[in-house]
Amino acid sequence: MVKDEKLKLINEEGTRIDGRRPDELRPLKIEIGVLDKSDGSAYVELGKTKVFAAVFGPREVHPKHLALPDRAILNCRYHMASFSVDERKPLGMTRREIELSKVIREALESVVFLEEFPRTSIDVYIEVIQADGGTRTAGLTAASLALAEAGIPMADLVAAVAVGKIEGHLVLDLCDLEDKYGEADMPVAMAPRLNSIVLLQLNGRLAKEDFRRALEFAKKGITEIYQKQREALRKKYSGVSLMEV
Amino acid sequence: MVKDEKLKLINEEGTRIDGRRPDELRPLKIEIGVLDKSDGSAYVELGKTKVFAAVFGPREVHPKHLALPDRAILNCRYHMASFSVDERKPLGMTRREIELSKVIREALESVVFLEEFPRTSIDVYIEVIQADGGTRTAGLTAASLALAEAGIPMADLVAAVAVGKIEGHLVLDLCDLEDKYGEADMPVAMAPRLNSIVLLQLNGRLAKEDFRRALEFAKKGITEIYQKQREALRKKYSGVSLMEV
Amino acid sequence: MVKDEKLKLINEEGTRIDGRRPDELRPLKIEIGVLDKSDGSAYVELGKTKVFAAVFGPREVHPKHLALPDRAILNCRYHMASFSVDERKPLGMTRREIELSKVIREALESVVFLEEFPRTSIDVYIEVIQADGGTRTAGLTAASLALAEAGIPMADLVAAVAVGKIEGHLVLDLCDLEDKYGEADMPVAMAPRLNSIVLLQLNGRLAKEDFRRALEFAKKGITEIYQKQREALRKKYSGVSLMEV
Amino acid sequence: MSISQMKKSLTAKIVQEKIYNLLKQGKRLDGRSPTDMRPINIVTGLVEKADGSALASMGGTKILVGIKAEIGSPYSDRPREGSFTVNAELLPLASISFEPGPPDERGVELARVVDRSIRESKCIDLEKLCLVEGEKAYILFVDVYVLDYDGNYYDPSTIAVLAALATARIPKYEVLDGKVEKTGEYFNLQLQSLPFTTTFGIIKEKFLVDPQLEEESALDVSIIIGMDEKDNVISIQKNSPGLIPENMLEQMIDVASEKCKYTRQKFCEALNVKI
Amino acid sequence: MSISQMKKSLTAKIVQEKIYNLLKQGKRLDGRSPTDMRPINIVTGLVEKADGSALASMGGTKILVGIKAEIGSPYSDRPREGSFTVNAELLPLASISFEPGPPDERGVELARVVDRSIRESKCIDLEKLCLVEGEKAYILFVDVYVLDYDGNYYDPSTIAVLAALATARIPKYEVLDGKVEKTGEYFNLQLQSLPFTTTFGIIKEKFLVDPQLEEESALDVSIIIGMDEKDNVISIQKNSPGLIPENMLEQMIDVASEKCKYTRQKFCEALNVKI
Amino acid sequence: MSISQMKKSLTAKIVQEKIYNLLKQGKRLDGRSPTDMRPINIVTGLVEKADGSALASMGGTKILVGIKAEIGSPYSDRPREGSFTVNAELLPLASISFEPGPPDERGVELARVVDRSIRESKCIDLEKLCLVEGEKAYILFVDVYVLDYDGNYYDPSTIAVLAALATARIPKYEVLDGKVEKTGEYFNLQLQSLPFTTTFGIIKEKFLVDPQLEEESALDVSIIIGMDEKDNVISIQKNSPGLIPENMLEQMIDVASEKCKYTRQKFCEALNVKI
Repeated sequence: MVKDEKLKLINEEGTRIDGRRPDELRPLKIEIGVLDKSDGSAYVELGKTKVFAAVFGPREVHPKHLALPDRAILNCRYHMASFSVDERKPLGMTRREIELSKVIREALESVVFLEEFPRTSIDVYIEVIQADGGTRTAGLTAASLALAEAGIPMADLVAAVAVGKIEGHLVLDLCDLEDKYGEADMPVAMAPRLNSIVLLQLNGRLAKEDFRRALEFAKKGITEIYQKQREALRKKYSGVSLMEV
Repeated sequence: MVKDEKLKLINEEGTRIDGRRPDELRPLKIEIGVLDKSDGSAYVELGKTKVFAAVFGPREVHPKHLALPDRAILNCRYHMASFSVDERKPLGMTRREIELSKVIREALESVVFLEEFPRTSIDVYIEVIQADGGTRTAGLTAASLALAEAGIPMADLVAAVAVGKIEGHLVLDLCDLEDKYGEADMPVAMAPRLNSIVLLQLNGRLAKEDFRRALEFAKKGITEIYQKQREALRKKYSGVSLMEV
Repeated sequence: MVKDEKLKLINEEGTRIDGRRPDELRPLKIEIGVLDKSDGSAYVELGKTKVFAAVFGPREVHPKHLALPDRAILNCRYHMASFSVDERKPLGMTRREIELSKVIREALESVVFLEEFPRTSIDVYIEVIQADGGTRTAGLTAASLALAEAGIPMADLVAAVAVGKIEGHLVLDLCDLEDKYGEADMPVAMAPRLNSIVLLQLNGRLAKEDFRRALEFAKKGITEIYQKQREALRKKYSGVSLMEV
Repeated sequence: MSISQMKKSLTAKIVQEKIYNLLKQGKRLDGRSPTDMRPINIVTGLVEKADGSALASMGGTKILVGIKAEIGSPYSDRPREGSFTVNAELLPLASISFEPGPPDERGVELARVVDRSIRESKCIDLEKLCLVEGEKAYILFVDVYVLDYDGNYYDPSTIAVLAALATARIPKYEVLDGKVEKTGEYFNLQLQSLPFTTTFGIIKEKFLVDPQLEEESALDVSIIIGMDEKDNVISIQKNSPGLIPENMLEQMIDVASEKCKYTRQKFCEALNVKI
Repeated sequence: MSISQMKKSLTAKIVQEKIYNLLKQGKRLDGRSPTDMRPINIVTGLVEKADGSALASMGGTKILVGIKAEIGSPYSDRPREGSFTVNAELLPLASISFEPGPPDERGVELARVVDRSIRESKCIDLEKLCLVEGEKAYILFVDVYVLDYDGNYYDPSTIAVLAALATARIPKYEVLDGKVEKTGEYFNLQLQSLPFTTTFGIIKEKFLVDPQLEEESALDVSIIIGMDEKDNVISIQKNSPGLIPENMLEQMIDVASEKCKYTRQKFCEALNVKI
Repeated sequence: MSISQMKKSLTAKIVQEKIYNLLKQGKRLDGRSPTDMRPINIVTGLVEKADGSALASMGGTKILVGIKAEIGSPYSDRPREGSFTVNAELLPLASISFEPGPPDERGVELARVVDRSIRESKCIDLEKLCLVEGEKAYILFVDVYVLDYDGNYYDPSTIAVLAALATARIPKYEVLDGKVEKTGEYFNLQLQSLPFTTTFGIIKEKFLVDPQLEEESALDVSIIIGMDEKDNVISIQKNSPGLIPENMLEQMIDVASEKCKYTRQKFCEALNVKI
């Protein structure tokens, strides 16, 4: 995308187009148990990025010969609604969706105790209904909560956010415009309690020296999100739900 | 389709473009046992609408895990030859063909004693070689005869026809032009001996008051078709065949 | 393709565009065991036509219900790299590739002792990396060597070449230009020791009287290729390899 | 190839017996009367990137619809009209019985039944969607996603589609020197009709409307009837195997007329529209 | 990926022995001599919506072919020619061994072998199918459906295609002010050649032509040979696994020449055409 | 739908233990040190029909890349630029674990990771690939085939792509009277950057680079880091399940910087290019 020359993503005081500071998350809304027919589900809104996740399982594998004798299979589909993006996405899975389904699945496999459910499958579905940057990380944040609600044992929750660079400044939680016209976009997912990375990708140019600081930004965001995840779980289990359709 | 303003589908005396009265069927030709390699087959011509149907089964299900322990599976494919329509139909199944395969299958499931053949499948194939309106109903009429020839027990034969509205008049057995430029098209299939509807769809606008009369029209057509089906079966089993290719 | 009028494929002395005589093969290069991870592999270069073949098996069939109780299944995929032809070939199998996979497989099935490996599959993969005429025959020549290297017992090696007619002259081993602008192209594969044809196709017009002579030409080429195949196998098993990547 | 999926197990038969006994007393599992619908909820505009969007629920069944307008060519036999396309996906997160992958026959049927109601009622004025006769016109992509499936996705899908259409703000385009460009303004679709559907389930000689999931699996047969505000029947779809006694139809048409009116009223209240 | 389907069972071996013993006496299961073909029947014009159509049978094998002409662009390397495309489907109603779905390798092979005969014999004058050089030309879609399969679908497919082509009435188009429109007139294709094929089956050192289904499953190997009216070989396809002794080929070419002449004669009689 | 394939068997655990014990002594199965790469070999130009081609190997892993240029339309939001597309296929002849058919998630991931390095490093000057602003531009099709797979296809794929790009001779086109035609001349792409990747494998608290196949199956987790000649990180992809201790990352970035430099040097030597 050719950036309009007048477009300033961040001003001299470090204020971003939507008024945020460089290390500030967009407003985050988390709901658990929003879809009745799945075993666990969650809805995450991060600014205008809106994502549902639902989990089925552990359940029998069909056909049976695909089952693994010593552990569960984890399946994952990350999918975007056709109208979630500026230009209508055609039906069917794009190559991007196929790749993201893989890295998200691998992030979840890093924390789920799969060996507790041999010969079964655990199916994770992520539906992006609006994409304004950070959909894979919001999807992962939601999926991890859906797994928790489904009672699937995990070593830790996964919390995720993107960090990036725009006009020379490191920033946390890029929106779509910042992603498109910025210099770098680095989605990070962690199992915070384990101090471990479960998803890491980078798109763009980041000077070697910036890498450490970018990771610090990400950790700050992840800590906040993790906090809110735990709060939402607590609230859920104390019986209060917010979402009304 | 924008109708040419001069096109009159029906005149003041109630005569239609092909000279029929409102409640008159097109010439109907029925042949049973036209395809040797299937277990049962039939050919139906209704005006220029020309349809083959063939049945295989009951036979073993492959792969086996798809079989049902207490009944047969009924499969159905309604398919149009690429040259059967005005504009060449591309290869592969259209969404229309997928939908019609479903409603035709469900109509047949309504009368076939599936529970008599557990763990097997009965496969019904309908090939439309020329489409001039009423292909799903002609296909169903043919499929029901093919099932009969294959010796599959049924509660009744299925006889089917479309009824509709053109320029304010209810008419029986719409041809393609009447379907395209008319106000409503309602395909109806019945198990006449059971006084029951097995397929019913409607496309178009039909005043609530017209519905009963439309159904009466359909029943009249269905009774005639049912008669001819039984005649054809009788003729078949008295050893006379008409079709020569 | 409309042939440029000035293009002469063969001159009065019987010399072809690349300087060959009518019954002369292009330079042939054969390497065995070029791909480490398969059970057998070969690389064949015939002029600018360059082909890899690799074999896996005999191995277990998945899913198991596809296995045959009395013999091995032979699978074959003939595939061209997108950049192997003048106009980039789109991804996915073309109808031509599907047909050639079938006739190549059938040629190999004619000589492999499949009944020695019941309930297994033998998988043959041919990758054309550059196509300058005669890719199916070069592929077959390579596949037969890959099978030999994999230790699959065969009644004979298969050697193959195309013969054709250009500007009224019979010629051996057509290059792409000769194939495109010539009158006939006849790929032939033989099990030479058995004096038998295992693949035969014809595209073009060949007067009935020419057929015998065309077959003689093919046999001459096949004899040469068969010789080189055996040499390559001997060299392979005496431990000398030429290819260096 | 369409494959039969009817598998009425013993459990289903017991459930059916139970529901039938309730029906004979005019009752249902969840306390509704046979012709009561579940509560309808509609939220519009939650997908700002869509040109129109709505999330509609009928009881526990939730449907998300989004609309995107694009500029394309009119059909050659309708040079003065724009067009629309309905797609439907039964998302795997909505039900254990939905699989990921391209729409199966149920998804195709849903899309085509919804399409039929919209098309035959002429609720969208397609002539207003033409930009340059025979050359440029708006194409509306109406995408329906079943998000949570507790029976009967037909009726709420039509509601969600109409809500998204009714509240859509379509970007205006103009043609300047042969180039199509956005003007920065928007227009509303101004629907010309509000066609709703009513889904019926039949058990023996009794019927009910808007079956929830448990009821759905116990039905002998089901049928969807769509009607517009002038009491025209504008779509019918028998969507399951089974026999419908011919003499039940007229009565169901009468109930459909009443239920579609009810739905229309709820719809107009929710969207604050006059009929 | 092409997957081997050869499964010669014990039963097949017994049938083979029986057929072989008959062949040695110059006989066959259905009373034919080894080089007799089954009766050929041709009906044309039964699909009025097609621009050409034919139903041809050879014994119990029935093939339906339809032709549709459309206007498109010529290939850039053949600006002065129209084009044609052959597709073939082995319909599942024709045989227990055909599956619904996109053409498998057998359907693809059938289409390509038929295409090859038509193309290499130059029976269609492609230059007559050009409307505006480099811009507009007729494209003929030739669709072949196997309706009933009792062995050897190759030879009757070519017959049906030629019958549909020979009797086709193609709508004439003209270009007026850059727009392509039908004139209301029609033209015939005036075939320039009549190429037919003969299918051979080999058992041990014997061969037969036009195998019916029971014979087909008992063959060691089979091959199709196409020839035009000038005794040119215009297509060959060995279409099964197995060894063909090299010294049998020439004799088969001679028989093919004779059989294709016979087929051509039957064809011309049926269509009332002079050769 | 992406399906988990991680199946660490008992054997794998024994191999892991063995590799881990070696790593603790700074050793590996094939004698390399943990940060040694396998030998790199590059052959260019072996596919003369491609506009650029290269066969690169890293130890036993062999990658074939070909480039074809076509003329198409620029993207509407980048009217002054040409474009490129990377596809990758894990050919079934390369490994018993690759299946024929359209690219699975591994093939898609490989293509996208290679694409990312090329795109983000801006090594191709896309503005030079524009012919007529907003109308005609070169499109480069970069097709990657894994021919022989002995672990780590990422690093040699990037090498092969850069070698094919660096040695490509693209046919020049010109626009004459609205028609696009070849001039008969050629031009080079003149790469603006040489971004390479380094693949890391982690076992417990140890890591190694460029895992071969046996190592690969024993890793806890792996990650690919791409860097350009200015020490910018230009792509990262964690491409397997597993935990990466956050404090290992910085060290890996340092090693990646060094290894990418090493690869760049080998590349320039092989192609006789100055950095």
